[in-house]
Amino acid sequence: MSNEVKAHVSLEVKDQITNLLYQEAYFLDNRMYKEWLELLTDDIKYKMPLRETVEGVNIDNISVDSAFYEETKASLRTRVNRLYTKSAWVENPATRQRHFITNVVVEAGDHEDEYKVRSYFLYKRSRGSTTDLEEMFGQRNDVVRNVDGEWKVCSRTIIPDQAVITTMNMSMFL
Amino acid sequence: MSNEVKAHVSLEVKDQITNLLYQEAYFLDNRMYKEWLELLTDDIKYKMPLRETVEGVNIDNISVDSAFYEETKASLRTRVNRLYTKSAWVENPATRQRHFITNVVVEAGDHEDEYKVRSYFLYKRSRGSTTDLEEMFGQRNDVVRNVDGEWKVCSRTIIPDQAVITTMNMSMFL
Amino acid sequence: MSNEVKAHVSLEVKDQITNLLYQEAYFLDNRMYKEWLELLTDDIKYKMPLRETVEGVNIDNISVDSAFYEETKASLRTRVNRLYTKSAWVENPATRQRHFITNVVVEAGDHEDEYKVRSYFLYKRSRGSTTDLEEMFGQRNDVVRNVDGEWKVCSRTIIPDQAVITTMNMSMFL
Amino acid sequence: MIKRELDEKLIQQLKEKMDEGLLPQWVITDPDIYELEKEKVFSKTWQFLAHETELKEPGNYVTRWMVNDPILLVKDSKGEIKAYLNSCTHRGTQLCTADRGKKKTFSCPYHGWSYNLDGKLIGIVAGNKVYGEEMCKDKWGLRKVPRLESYQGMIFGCLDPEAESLEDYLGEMKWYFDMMLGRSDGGMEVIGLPQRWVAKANWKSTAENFAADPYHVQTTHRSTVEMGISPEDPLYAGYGHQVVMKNAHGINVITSKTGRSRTEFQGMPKEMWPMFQRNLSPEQADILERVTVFVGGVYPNLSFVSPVHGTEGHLHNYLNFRVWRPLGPDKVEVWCWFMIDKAAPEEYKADAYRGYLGSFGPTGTLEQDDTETWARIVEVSGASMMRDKELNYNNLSNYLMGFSHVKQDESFPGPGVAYPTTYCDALARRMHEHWLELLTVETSVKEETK
Amino acid sequence: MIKRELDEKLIQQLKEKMDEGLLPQWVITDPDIYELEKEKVFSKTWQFLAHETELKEPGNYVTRWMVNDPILLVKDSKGEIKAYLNSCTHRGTQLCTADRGKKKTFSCPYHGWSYNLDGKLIGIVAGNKVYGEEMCKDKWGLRKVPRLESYQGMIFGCLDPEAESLEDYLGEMKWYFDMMLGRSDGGMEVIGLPQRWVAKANWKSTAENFAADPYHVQTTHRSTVEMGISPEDPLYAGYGHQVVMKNAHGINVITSKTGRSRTEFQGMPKEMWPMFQRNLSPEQADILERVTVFVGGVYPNLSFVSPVHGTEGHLHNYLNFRVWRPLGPDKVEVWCWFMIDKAAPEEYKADAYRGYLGSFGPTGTLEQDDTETWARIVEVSGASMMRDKELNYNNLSNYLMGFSHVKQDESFPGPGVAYPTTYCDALARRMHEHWLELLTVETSVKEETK
Amino acid sequence: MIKRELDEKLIQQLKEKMDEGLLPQWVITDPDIYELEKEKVFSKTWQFLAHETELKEPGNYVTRWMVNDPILLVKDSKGEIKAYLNSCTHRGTQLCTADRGKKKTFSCPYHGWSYNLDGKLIGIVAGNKVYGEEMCKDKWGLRKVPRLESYQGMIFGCLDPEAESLEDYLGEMKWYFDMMLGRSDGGMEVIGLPQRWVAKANWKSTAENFAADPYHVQTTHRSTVEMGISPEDPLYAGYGHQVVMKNAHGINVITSKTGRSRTEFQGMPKEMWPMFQRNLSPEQADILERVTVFVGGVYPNLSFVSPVHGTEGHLHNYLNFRVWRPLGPDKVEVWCWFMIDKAAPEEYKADAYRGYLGSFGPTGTLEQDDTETWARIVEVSGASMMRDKELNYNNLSNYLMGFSHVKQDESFPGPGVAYPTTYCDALARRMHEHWLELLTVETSVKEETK
Ligand code: FES
Ligand code: FES
Ligand code: FES
Ligand SMILES: [Fe+3]
Ligand SMILES: [Fe+3]
Ligand SMILES: [Fe+3]
Repeated sequence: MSNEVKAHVSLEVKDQITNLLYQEAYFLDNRMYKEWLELLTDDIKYKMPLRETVEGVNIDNISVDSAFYEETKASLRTRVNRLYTKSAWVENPATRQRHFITNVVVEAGDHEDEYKVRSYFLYKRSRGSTTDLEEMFGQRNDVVRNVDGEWKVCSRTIIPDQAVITTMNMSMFL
Repeated sequence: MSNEVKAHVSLEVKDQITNLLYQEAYFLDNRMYKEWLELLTDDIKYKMPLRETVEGVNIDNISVDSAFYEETKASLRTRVNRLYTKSAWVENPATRQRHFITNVVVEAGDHEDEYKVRSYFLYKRSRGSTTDLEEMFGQRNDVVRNVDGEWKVCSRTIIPDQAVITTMNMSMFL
Repeated sequence: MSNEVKAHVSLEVKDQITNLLYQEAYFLDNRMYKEWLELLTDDIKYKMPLRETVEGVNIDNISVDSAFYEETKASLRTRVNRLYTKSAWVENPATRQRHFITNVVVEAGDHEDEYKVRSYFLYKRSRGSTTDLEEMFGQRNDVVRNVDGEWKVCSRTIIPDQAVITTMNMSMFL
Repeated sequence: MIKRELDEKLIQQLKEKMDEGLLPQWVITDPDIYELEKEKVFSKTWQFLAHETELKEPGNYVTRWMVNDPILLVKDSKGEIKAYLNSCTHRGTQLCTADRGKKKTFSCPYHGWSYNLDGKLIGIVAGNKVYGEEMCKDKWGLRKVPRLESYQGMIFGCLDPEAESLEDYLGEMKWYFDMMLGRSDGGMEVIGLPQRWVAKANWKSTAENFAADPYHVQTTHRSTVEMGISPEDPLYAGYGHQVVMKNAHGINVITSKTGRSRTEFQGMPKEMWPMFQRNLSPEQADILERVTVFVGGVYPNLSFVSPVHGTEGHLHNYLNFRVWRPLGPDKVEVWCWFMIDKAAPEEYKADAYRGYLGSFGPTGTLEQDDTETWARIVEVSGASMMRDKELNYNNLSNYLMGFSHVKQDESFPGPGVAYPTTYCDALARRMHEHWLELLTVETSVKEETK
Repeated sequence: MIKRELDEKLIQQLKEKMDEGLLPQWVITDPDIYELEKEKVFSKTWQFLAHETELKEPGNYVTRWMVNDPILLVKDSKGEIKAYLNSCTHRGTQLCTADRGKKKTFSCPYHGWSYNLDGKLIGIVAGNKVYGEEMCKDKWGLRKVPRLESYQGMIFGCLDPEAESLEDYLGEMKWYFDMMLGRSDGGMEVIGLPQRWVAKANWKSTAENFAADPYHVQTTHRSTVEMGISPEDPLYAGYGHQVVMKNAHGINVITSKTGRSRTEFQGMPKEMWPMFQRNLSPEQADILERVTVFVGGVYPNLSFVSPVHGTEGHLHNYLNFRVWRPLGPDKVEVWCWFMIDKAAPEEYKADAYRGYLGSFGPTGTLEQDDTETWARIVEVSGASMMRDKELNYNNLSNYLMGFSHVKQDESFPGPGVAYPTTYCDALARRMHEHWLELLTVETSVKEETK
Repeated sequence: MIKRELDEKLIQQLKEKMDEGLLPQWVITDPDIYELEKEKVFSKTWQFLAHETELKEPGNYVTRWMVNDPILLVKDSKGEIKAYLNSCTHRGTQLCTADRGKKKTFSCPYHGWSYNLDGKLIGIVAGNKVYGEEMCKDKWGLRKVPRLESYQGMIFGCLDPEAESLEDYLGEMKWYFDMMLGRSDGGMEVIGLPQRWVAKANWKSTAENFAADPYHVQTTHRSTVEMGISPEDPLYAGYGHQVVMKNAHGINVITSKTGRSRTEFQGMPKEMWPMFQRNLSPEQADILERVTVFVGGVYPNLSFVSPVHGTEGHLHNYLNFRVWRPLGPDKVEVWCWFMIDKAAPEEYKADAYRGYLGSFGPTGTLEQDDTETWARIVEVSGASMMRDKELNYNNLSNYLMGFSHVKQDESFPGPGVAYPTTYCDALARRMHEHWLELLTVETSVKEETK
């Protein structure tokens, strides 16, 4: 996103978009995956590239040829539906998840009903009676769109801050 | 809280209520417990149920019959006063605490001067010269009320994300 | 900062100042150190005292005679320029950093174009292929100033929550 | 494969010092000692698992731990309680990870083997097609905890098939259990789930702190004095009797300077008093009428406290049981149960629960200060001056309170050796002596793995 | 300096139980066993490092790990691949911490010594001025991994200079590698970086789960059945052959009830089929035409799966290799590579990659449920009832599937001992027997450090 | 109870290699070696605790650590400094957890025992009522650190009552301490608290890096060259002398190509120079006038540096002392003190402090790059190819710099063996030889615990 903070996004819009991100987190943290899915447009591009360790100054360390997620609405729906079966063991018993969303910056997008949204995420998870708390963190670059008065995410790129993931799996959405 | 984000809370009110939560955190993190107490109404209901691990899909895992906190203003005052004695060893020398409050969502409440507020908390603590950092996290469901122009918390339910707490004690308020 | 939350800061100003803090974090987390430097006034006072463990109630535990940072714009520029050399090994290969900024409270300052800003920071870092995640957290007391329509930080005091730092070094800016 | 054992020289040294009322400090968090403890203390003694009221109906289950052994406790179709290793017999996968629930069949998420409430292996996916006759289903049921017995609704398990019976193990403590747990018609009931948290502590220190150390109350909990809740008299928690029993169990019957609590029957509702008298022997009823606090423990890692809280008119009593589950030499997972007389009025129960939350458990203001002292012991226990096995540094803990001058009070009506004060290290000494006895019993296992 | 070894008694016990198709559970995460494994399994066997397509041009490098040994793998100026310990010979500093890249010289951030692609020490700052003749540069080049060989583009390293050649080590597995990796002109290529994450698991369990346990599919992955993606028939993953090979390698050739997959050649584009037939022997081509899934492993810690995903018309096949890098008795760093035929259409590759992400790797819905079962094994493995070495508690894992009644299918065309079903523990038994053989080989090292 | 010791074979091997200027790499982070080091190095040698200016008035105290021993350092009523184990003698509870403060009495939060500044047990709650005559108060005062001595205001403690005196232990280093610490009237003073942070490192590496390795400066700190702060000449940190002393202490006196620093007396204010000359011997004054940087260490874990920073006109000098407190084989808690001449102008002190923050300590740009190399050593030190005790992999660190051709410079005026360059491994070799000597001294303790 550009460096100077553009002022021309109204506080109301910003508030509504921020609410969208919080509502998303709430649905995910309360196992309302189907409701979450409704907050994504049908043409959602949901990506999560790998992050690598690279030598040099002023280099990019977001992998362009490897990913954890490269999803469409259809593939996300399959993942979500699975979580409602009786045998998705990774979430049954359900883990306790929390998506802390901070540093939200909103900017005008390429189309007049779209906005670019940058946010930071800190994800925490607790499982069963274990005492080791899992976490993941990084940045999300979204595009949100106003669809008949409802805000929805139409593009999301999740950038993790680790080269080696330390959660025992990545069953979570981010 | 209901799923669609209601628009009819003014940004001013939202700003003031968010400030209330931040001010609370600031008082707690700077050992101003008596000032903190002033931000709670006299009829405050302050609860923290246990969280359990439960089998099944679409189940609730917030315990209905066990708790960590079930406090009134009176019992909170007793706890606060204790922290001003010379022999509340758990906080003397004082630990260094931090309450990160995020994902704040405000909604109209059941009475016209009340609002429902959902927030996430990430609590961190450092003690003496130890190098292991303690943490706890979860969700808070509050009701805040405007009392003669001052915002106060009149109901708080703290939902922890762990079945087994990993802080060496729970001397903190959340 | 004073205890009652002053209302007389406009939401616009607050939004702009919050954006400044987020933009700062974004620059630091994306290794745009020179851009970051531009967000500080030339007379910036950048300090980070030690935090100690002290006995007693109602005592202060922020060290007055020892520090981690006591910087001017000039000394910060030297640190920044160093990070653009080929042999600043601590950041080459670059670590992956994240500054979570929360609990932002803005208040009128001592001069009419200045505001007092309190924020909490949670700093996370991941290095190479290591699986242990480093962190630091605490509070920042800033003064921001409007310089020809641009918001800049003219004073920052960083208060860490640990007496013993657990990051393998403090190469990060906070 | 690495051999761990106490050599003769160290055993002698420990014995000698204990005979003088002293305990070498290196044993508290020594990692080799900890390995020995898991094998020789916790695999041989009875450990508390649950109270019968936690399993109301057939199919109800709770999952518990005996140190590192995951236990599945179920009420079977006949209403009998069974305890199994919570691990699938096929490849060892943890069978059930929920805290509690109700079901008829437990089935494993790995290959689908399923077991009924009797632990019988009742389902093997495609079993008949893939297994031959060497697969004898009956041999692959859930592994039973070798011993499971209960007393006054308190369910205990033991990993040693040869262990003495629970009643023999509890011995004299039964009399006090009868008094605390049997005073009301219908007995006691557990409310909710036990609270669980991980304290920085060694299990020996927490067990001693709770069961054998009323002396700490006057300082650790001095904030209650500062707040005018407890009397100024530093001896206030010392009035009454400390009773030392077989197997290092013990109880402190704390009354007050007058020999009586400021309130009869721990402030339980007056209408319940006749019931207490009916259910108890005259001696037990008399103690119950006069006592302020019962606090004690069943060796090795069950402790309990039955206090009175509140202000006149709003006094509450309850029974708090806790298990100190060791997670390492310097870590304890505390399991904290709230128990109350089934026969008590519902509103009284609710008030007592709130009173409990204010005092004990992780949010209890009394317990909070205990956690600080527990931590301060383990956090310095790595010191060479404390770990030194040659005792060059006088690294001995002091258990001299009441060592020579406090004599048994023969007049005390309850079983066990009673001393006329609770400011007394007699019980703590007994616990540590018993610990050494257990550690130095040669077990066949030990022999053979050498 | 502490001596770790399996005593005769334990070895005998393990042998006896394995002969009955049983494995004592205490070995899974025993910390002393883990130390032995690092020395006797992972320092003696061939481990997968990379695929040739990860190093396209001279100067390309990747950094990898052989358990705790950091490896720097480079393509030198002559186009040859070299493997070095990624550690400066001066004082041991890790030389390169990047995941991959391209350079001509590796120089150390500590004192600036630099090495070329041949591992030669080519630069010592002020060397001539500060070092005398005893400093013989040639003796201080990067330390080579003792053995480095490749087969079908798969690069393996071994820390034992005396080890048999990679081809001998792979033995019969070569025939299956030819089939999976050699079917297409130009072979296979790796896309991107391997995904890496840390699972809660023991490496023996993950290797067994992947290479030798199609039986788990019907339950662990039952959600695919619930969703109508997999058939209801619980035997669906059992049709086909399990092949056990020398050195405990193995493969499962899963077809279907009909003996044929619902699609030929794993749903690869029709236009590629003739190429497959040209590159493969008739037997290999026949298997490839009929197979649904290949899944297996190269001992000790390389596993692979080649499945078919998607719906008619949009079927995709790919090859997933993974290394289980042990980080401890209960931790595995999984390295997960996506491989596809170089000759496949680009769009097909992209679709297959997305199909892979949906099924395997940390975000794969199949693998997610595997991670839960892996964790449930290690999380209870500390139980005394499981750790007990006297087996008083029947703490034995069950490997009886197909133990006596499943006989070799001589008609299977591929090398190795083939059994006519994949619901069979033959391979798992072989893996654990081989593990014990390796652990009990007396090495000179062991001798001398005693 | 587990026996740890270096067997003869390993000792021989280590000796032989060190005689050739080589150090087997397996010793760096070997966990058994670490246990030995705690016992044989850190329980036998003198360790730095504090500077006298940190305890100005009676009642002032600071809490410190000697590896795992918590130390309470107080100035008593007579103004004498005393060092106690910071642990209550009753049950071992840590007595004081504050970093510094002022008080007359230390009382324990567990049972309230209290001690005065002389460590005397002066208060036992209800003592007369609860303890008998076997409780002899005088025997239960705070445990003194066996040895406590100071030189030039530097306070050291030692856990070995039999140790040689601090002055004997420092030996030749006293002459250099006199030069650095005794140059000004009123000596040096510590500003504020020491900075503390946990580095990923082994204490042997950090001690060597700081005290014995100016050679690393040209590469680790090359960014200063890139920025034009340091000269291009890679030898720039090599001019001057490296001095090796008894007990493996040492110092590097770095000047410049010309043999003189670009500024006299390290850029201290001109008005102070006559004072330096008055307080120092002509030889010391001459060195101080010509030196750019002093950097060295007192074995085992105290290092120091006295550099010059800034640009002409704004040059600053200060003295930085640091203790490398081991927290494990791969963890060091660094304690970093800033010291400056009491007699220096206040403004100069403030500027020097800012200069220090820019260079050393966790936020120092020089130290930051050091922390990266320290970490890169321990992070790969688990490699079998480095841990291998048979040295099959040439896993030897190189200490050949100046091994044969650099001869002592007899003309150097200071005590100790001086070499005419600081790019020299003589001191590092001495440190590691001394380490082995200490490790292989048979102690009675060792004997008896066998
Ligand atoms: S492990 Fe439970 S069914 Fe296989
Ligand atoms: S350690 Fe690499 S050059 Fe010295
Ligand atoms: S432990 Fe200090 S008074 Fe008891
Ligand atoms: Fe207590
Ligand atoms: Fe699977
Ligand atoms: Fe350096």
